[in-house]
Amino acid sequence: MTDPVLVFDLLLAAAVVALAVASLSVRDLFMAIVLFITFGLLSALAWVRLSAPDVALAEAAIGTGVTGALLLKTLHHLRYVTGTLDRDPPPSVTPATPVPAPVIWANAAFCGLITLGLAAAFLGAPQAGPGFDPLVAEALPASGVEHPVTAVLLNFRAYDTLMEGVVLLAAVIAVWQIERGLSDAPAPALGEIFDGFARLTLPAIVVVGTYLLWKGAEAPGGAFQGGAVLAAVGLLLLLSRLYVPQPAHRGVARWAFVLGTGVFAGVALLVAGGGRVAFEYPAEHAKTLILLIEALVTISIAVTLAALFHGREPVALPSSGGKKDA
Amino acid sequence: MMLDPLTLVLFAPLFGAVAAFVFPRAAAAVGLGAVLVTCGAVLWLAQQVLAAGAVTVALGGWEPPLGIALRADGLAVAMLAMTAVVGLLVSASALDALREARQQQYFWPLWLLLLTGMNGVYLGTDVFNLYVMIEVIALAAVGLTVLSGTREAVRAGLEYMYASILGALLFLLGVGFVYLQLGRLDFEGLNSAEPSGALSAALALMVIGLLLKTALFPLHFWLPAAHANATAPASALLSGLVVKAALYIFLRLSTYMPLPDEILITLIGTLGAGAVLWGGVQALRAERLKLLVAWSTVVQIGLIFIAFARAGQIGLTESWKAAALLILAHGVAKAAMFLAAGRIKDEVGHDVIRDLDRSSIRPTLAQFTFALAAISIIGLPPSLGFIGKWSLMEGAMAAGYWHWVAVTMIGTLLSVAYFSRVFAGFLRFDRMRGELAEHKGWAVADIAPLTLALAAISLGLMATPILSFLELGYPFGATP
Amino acid sequence: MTDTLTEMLTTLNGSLLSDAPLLPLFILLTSLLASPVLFALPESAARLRAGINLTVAALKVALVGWLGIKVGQGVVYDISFNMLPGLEFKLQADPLAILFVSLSAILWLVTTVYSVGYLERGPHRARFFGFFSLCVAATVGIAMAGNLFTFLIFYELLTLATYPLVIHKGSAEALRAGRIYLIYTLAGGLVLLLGTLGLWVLAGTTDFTPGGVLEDVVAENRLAAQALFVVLVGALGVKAALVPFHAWLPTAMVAPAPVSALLHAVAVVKAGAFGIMRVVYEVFGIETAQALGMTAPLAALAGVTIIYGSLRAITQDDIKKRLAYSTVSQVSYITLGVALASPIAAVGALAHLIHQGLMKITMFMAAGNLAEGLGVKKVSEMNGVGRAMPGTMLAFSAAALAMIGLPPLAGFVSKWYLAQGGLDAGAGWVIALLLGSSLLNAFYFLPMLYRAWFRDGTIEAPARPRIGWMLAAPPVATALMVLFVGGFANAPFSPLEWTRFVVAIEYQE
Amino acid sequence: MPELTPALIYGVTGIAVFAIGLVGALCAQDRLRRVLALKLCSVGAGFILVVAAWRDPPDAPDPVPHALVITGIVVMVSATAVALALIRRLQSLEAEDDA
Repeated sequence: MTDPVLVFDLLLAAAVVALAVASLSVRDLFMAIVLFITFGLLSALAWVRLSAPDVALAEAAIGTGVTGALLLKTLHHLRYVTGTLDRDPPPSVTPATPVPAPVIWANAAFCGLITLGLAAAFLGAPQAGPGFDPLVAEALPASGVEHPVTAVLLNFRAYDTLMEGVVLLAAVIAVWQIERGLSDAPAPALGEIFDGFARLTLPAIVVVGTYLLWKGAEAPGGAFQGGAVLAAVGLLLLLSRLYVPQPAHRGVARWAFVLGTGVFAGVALLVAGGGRVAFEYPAEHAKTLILLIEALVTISIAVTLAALFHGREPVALPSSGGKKDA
Repeated sequence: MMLDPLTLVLFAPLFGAVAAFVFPRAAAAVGLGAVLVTCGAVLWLAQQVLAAGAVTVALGGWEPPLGIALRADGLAVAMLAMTAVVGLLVSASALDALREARQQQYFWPLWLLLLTGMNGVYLGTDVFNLYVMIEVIALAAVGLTVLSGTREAVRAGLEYMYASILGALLFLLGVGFVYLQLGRLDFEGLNSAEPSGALSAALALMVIGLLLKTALFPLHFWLPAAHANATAPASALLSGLVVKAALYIFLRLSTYMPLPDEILITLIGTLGAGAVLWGGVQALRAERLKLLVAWSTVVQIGLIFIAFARAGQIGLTESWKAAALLILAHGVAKAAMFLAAGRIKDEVGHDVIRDLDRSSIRPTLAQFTFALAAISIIGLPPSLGFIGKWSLMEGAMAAGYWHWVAVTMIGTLLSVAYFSRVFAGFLRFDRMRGELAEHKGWAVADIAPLTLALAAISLGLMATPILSFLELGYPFGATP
Repeated sequence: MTDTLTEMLTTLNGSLLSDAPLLPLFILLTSLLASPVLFALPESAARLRAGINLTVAALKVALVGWLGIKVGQGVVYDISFNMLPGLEFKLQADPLAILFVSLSAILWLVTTVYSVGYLERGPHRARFFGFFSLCVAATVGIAMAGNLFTFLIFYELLTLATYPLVIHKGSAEALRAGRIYLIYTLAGGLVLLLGTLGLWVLAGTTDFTPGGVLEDVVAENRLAAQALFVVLVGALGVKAALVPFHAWLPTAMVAPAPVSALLHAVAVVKAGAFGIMRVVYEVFGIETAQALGMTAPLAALAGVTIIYGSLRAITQDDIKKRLAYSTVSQVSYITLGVALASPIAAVGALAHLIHQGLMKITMFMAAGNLAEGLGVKKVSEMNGVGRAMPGTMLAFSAAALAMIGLPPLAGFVSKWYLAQGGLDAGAGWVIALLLGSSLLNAFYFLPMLYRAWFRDGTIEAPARPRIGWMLAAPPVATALMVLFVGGFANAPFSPLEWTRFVVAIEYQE
Repeated sequence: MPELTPALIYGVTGIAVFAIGLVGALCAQDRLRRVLALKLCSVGAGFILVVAAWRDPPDAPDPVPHALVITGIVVMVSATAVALALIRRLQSLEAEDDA
């Protein structure tokens, strides 16, 4: 117990749990989201502590950053639609329907059961059990990249990563499909000062994102983190109204969404042959191919995340917004 | 480039989805083409499995546990085939059923992504990969649920989304525990693992997640509204195919990680019985046709779990066959039934059961299709549903589990009762407003559901070859 | 080379034509394949529909005749394939099957003619004839089922095919009757499924074999065998309208006349009675059943049903309802004959399977004619109808007298053998029962005849009844058959002769 | 009492966070808050996987779980985006109906 790092661990853990509880119990939704973002950043910190910088980066950028932005945007939209945007303190936005007591009890029992199972499973599991590390270390030289996480993501388990791209694609298609003909709530806009700030920071962020992507081959960083950072560019562009999606841009946007997945899948298929199976990159081209895929996937992720933030498909709305669509 | 059918089964719908999304105007043509190619690939794969038993491909040339392998055995190919054929016919009917260009434009990419996800599940041998696949399925399925855009559909879609995310997260946590315990994620590793309490807990987590996704009572709460409010082709896909993916993972997992004891099996069977009874009562009370059909899905899921739990004396090595037969039967028949219900709703203009007999328009062929599908779902001979039910009851009876036989029989009677409510609406003529419109059969849109319904019935005659096909590659045998 | 080819062709020719091993399947397929065609025909194609119906029905009679001759010569037909491992779908044409299949083929032809006339301008004719055809296919399947599993398949098909016929009118009353019908018969079907499963699990086979398949099981587990008997006979008793499972039959009277005729004479109740026969003779074996102590209670139940049905018939004013209760009573004669466990009674039972069909179909068609031609639906309205529709009423009278058991008509023959069998089995009470029943039969049929012939009409009889030959001829034809099978009972190929042939097999003499 | 290690501390943290999220997901009435709760669950699951990769001494952690968590994060943001889109759409539809 004297180890100062352990004390830090305990404090961090306590803070994470406390923030989790707080973000669910605080009345004001805006506060809840802010608390959640703090929670996410502290979790990322904990993961850095557990020597998982890639994961921490992804959680901070995507799990917390993009998710937080999405939540805030949605909250803004809800307040706009219900006409409670300017009220202070803001009332709860969804009508609370009372839940019958038996259901609550059943839910509580369900939660208890699962938590018990969790605790039992965790305490029963070996600490630092067996793992892939020796296998990965052995196969790493043949993977074409030096950083093990990137090797796992884009070579050993490239199939998973491809499907992850498919999930993103499914999400953006679903979102476009869901939010049609919405009454056009104005996107939350930034002030003028922030506008200028955005202009200044954008190029810097682009550079950082590209760097992360490049570094992904040998050090923490990679397509997802890079994509997330580039997506931040998109978010800023949208928020500052420097870019307003137009119906005419839809075609390009579609291509951008599918670019990463399409090329990834195409390469996976094309390399097959001559005794090789799908995803089996020829050793001499492995690095090139992986970098190519990573770059395109990064672009797709960035555009997709930005589109997910923007929400509805940019269609020409009837001039009197809020009309019921047929 | 050298193709193998395993990869093609996965990539054909994926490329189809990409193309259908990028070229929205050609979405229907692209989509139908992709589904056709998938059918061909499944056929090719079936041929290989018939010739050589299970087929395996280690993707990227990395053998598990480091890499991910795809594996096709009899059971997997049977599921793929069911999905492809049902999918093809539902696709055909979607050409007519979805009239808005916008619906067409989004239906195809979403449905093809769904198909990618399902094919991935049937071929998958890695639990984390299965997690990603069920998420692909979940997002595409939610998109399809809300395709109609009505308030009820969106509300149901949201509930579905919550349940889906939660189920997937429980599954993911279970995967985490498996990794913590074993340090690997492939089926092979699970199979060779020493049974332990922690592993059982991990399995339990995954199973709960899957039960939530497949809507076993009492985790079925999200299903009826979601399936009842979607457009007809979407309902057919959701009810006929989507719930089967989680069921299939459950079947697979329980082989590789045998359920720890008899009590758990009994519990699952009891939940199945609960589904059969509760779902049956709710179906009796349902006011709308599609809602009734959706509740009947809850009942059928329960029945499949009873089939699974009844175990017989030889345990899972025997009982999975009855479960698999019921899964296939339900997939085909329920798709037919939802499509037919959609056609009836289209023609009559509503689907309120008690007012069906007031309509002077009687879509005869759709009604006939509905009745044929009901024959398989009730489990009357010679349908595949009957064969499945027979296998279930035979096993239960041989093992002396009379209570499971009794539950099955009660469930069957309930299903007769709730379906006969619908038939009365079809066949009563003295409450009609106005003259009976002349026989309006033979609409082209009726052909797809009719084909499915006839298949559900006639497949019962082919049960023996189906069973021997299912056993190819020893999916659940002594040498997995 | 040419020789081999010729030889092959000869063999093929021989197997296809002279032996035609698939003949039972063809007979089944005639009506099974006609059904979708009939469904698909547009409502207006009445002539084409009638043509197809009659052609197929006539073809079936011819095929059945051929089959009968072949079986009489000792040819064995057996078609089977595996539905589940070890569990076969099996068609066979044993003499018992021939008996039932001939009845259904001939009466289908007659009823088809009648239905075409009856439904001339009615609604939903495509649907009607489609299901009608399916219903006959099911009956043929029941007749030729080679094991209980196959029997079950067709038994359920019969339920499904008759339901739309019962509710054909689409009125609230028809639907209520249909619901009762469906609940009774599907529940019965479910219990039969249970019994079939039980048989499969206990005996490892569901084959119909003269002498039964359960000897070993009885030795091992008597109680299970007894339970199985109760389950199977109870399930079949629903369709056979044994008390207390008979309630659906009188309500099902709302069906159109040809449907009622078919239901009572060939299809549903007969399927139940025929099933009881198969189960007692060929699943248990008559000796095993007797040894289990199950035949006596069954005979008693049949006796109760006979008396109960007759008593209820007396109080009915609705003609069809009275006929329906009469069916409840008459069909149990068959069960009685089976349960008496005497070869002579068995002859009576089998003969009655045919005779009752001929008599009852005549009466239902005649009743339909009365309703169609004169609007007479009640016994109390029957005054003087004999003069208005003499042909129909002559047929009706012949059938009624035969039912009562007037020698030498059909009913007399079966009752005679039943009584003889009762004596043979040492059950003297059967004589009393038969006498009592005949008396009751007279009690409810004679007043109808009296009113028809000897009372003056209260209704103004139209100059010419509004029925065509397609309605008038069929009851007359079946009435003639009633006369024939009674009068020439001992002629070769008469039902009675064939019955003796069957009984010799079942009793393994 | 097991030895207090970072793995234990953060493992228990992960379970606690998951449990809190679970309660929220099942019992919260506000739609947005339920999404938040589900996101907490996902972070909890992430903790377990990261802990599974943790090695002592911490120089060479297992990269596979890290890759899995990254995949999980991306999957979760997709699901969240869809859920939020549904919430926005539903709110608009309800507002239209009320109007």
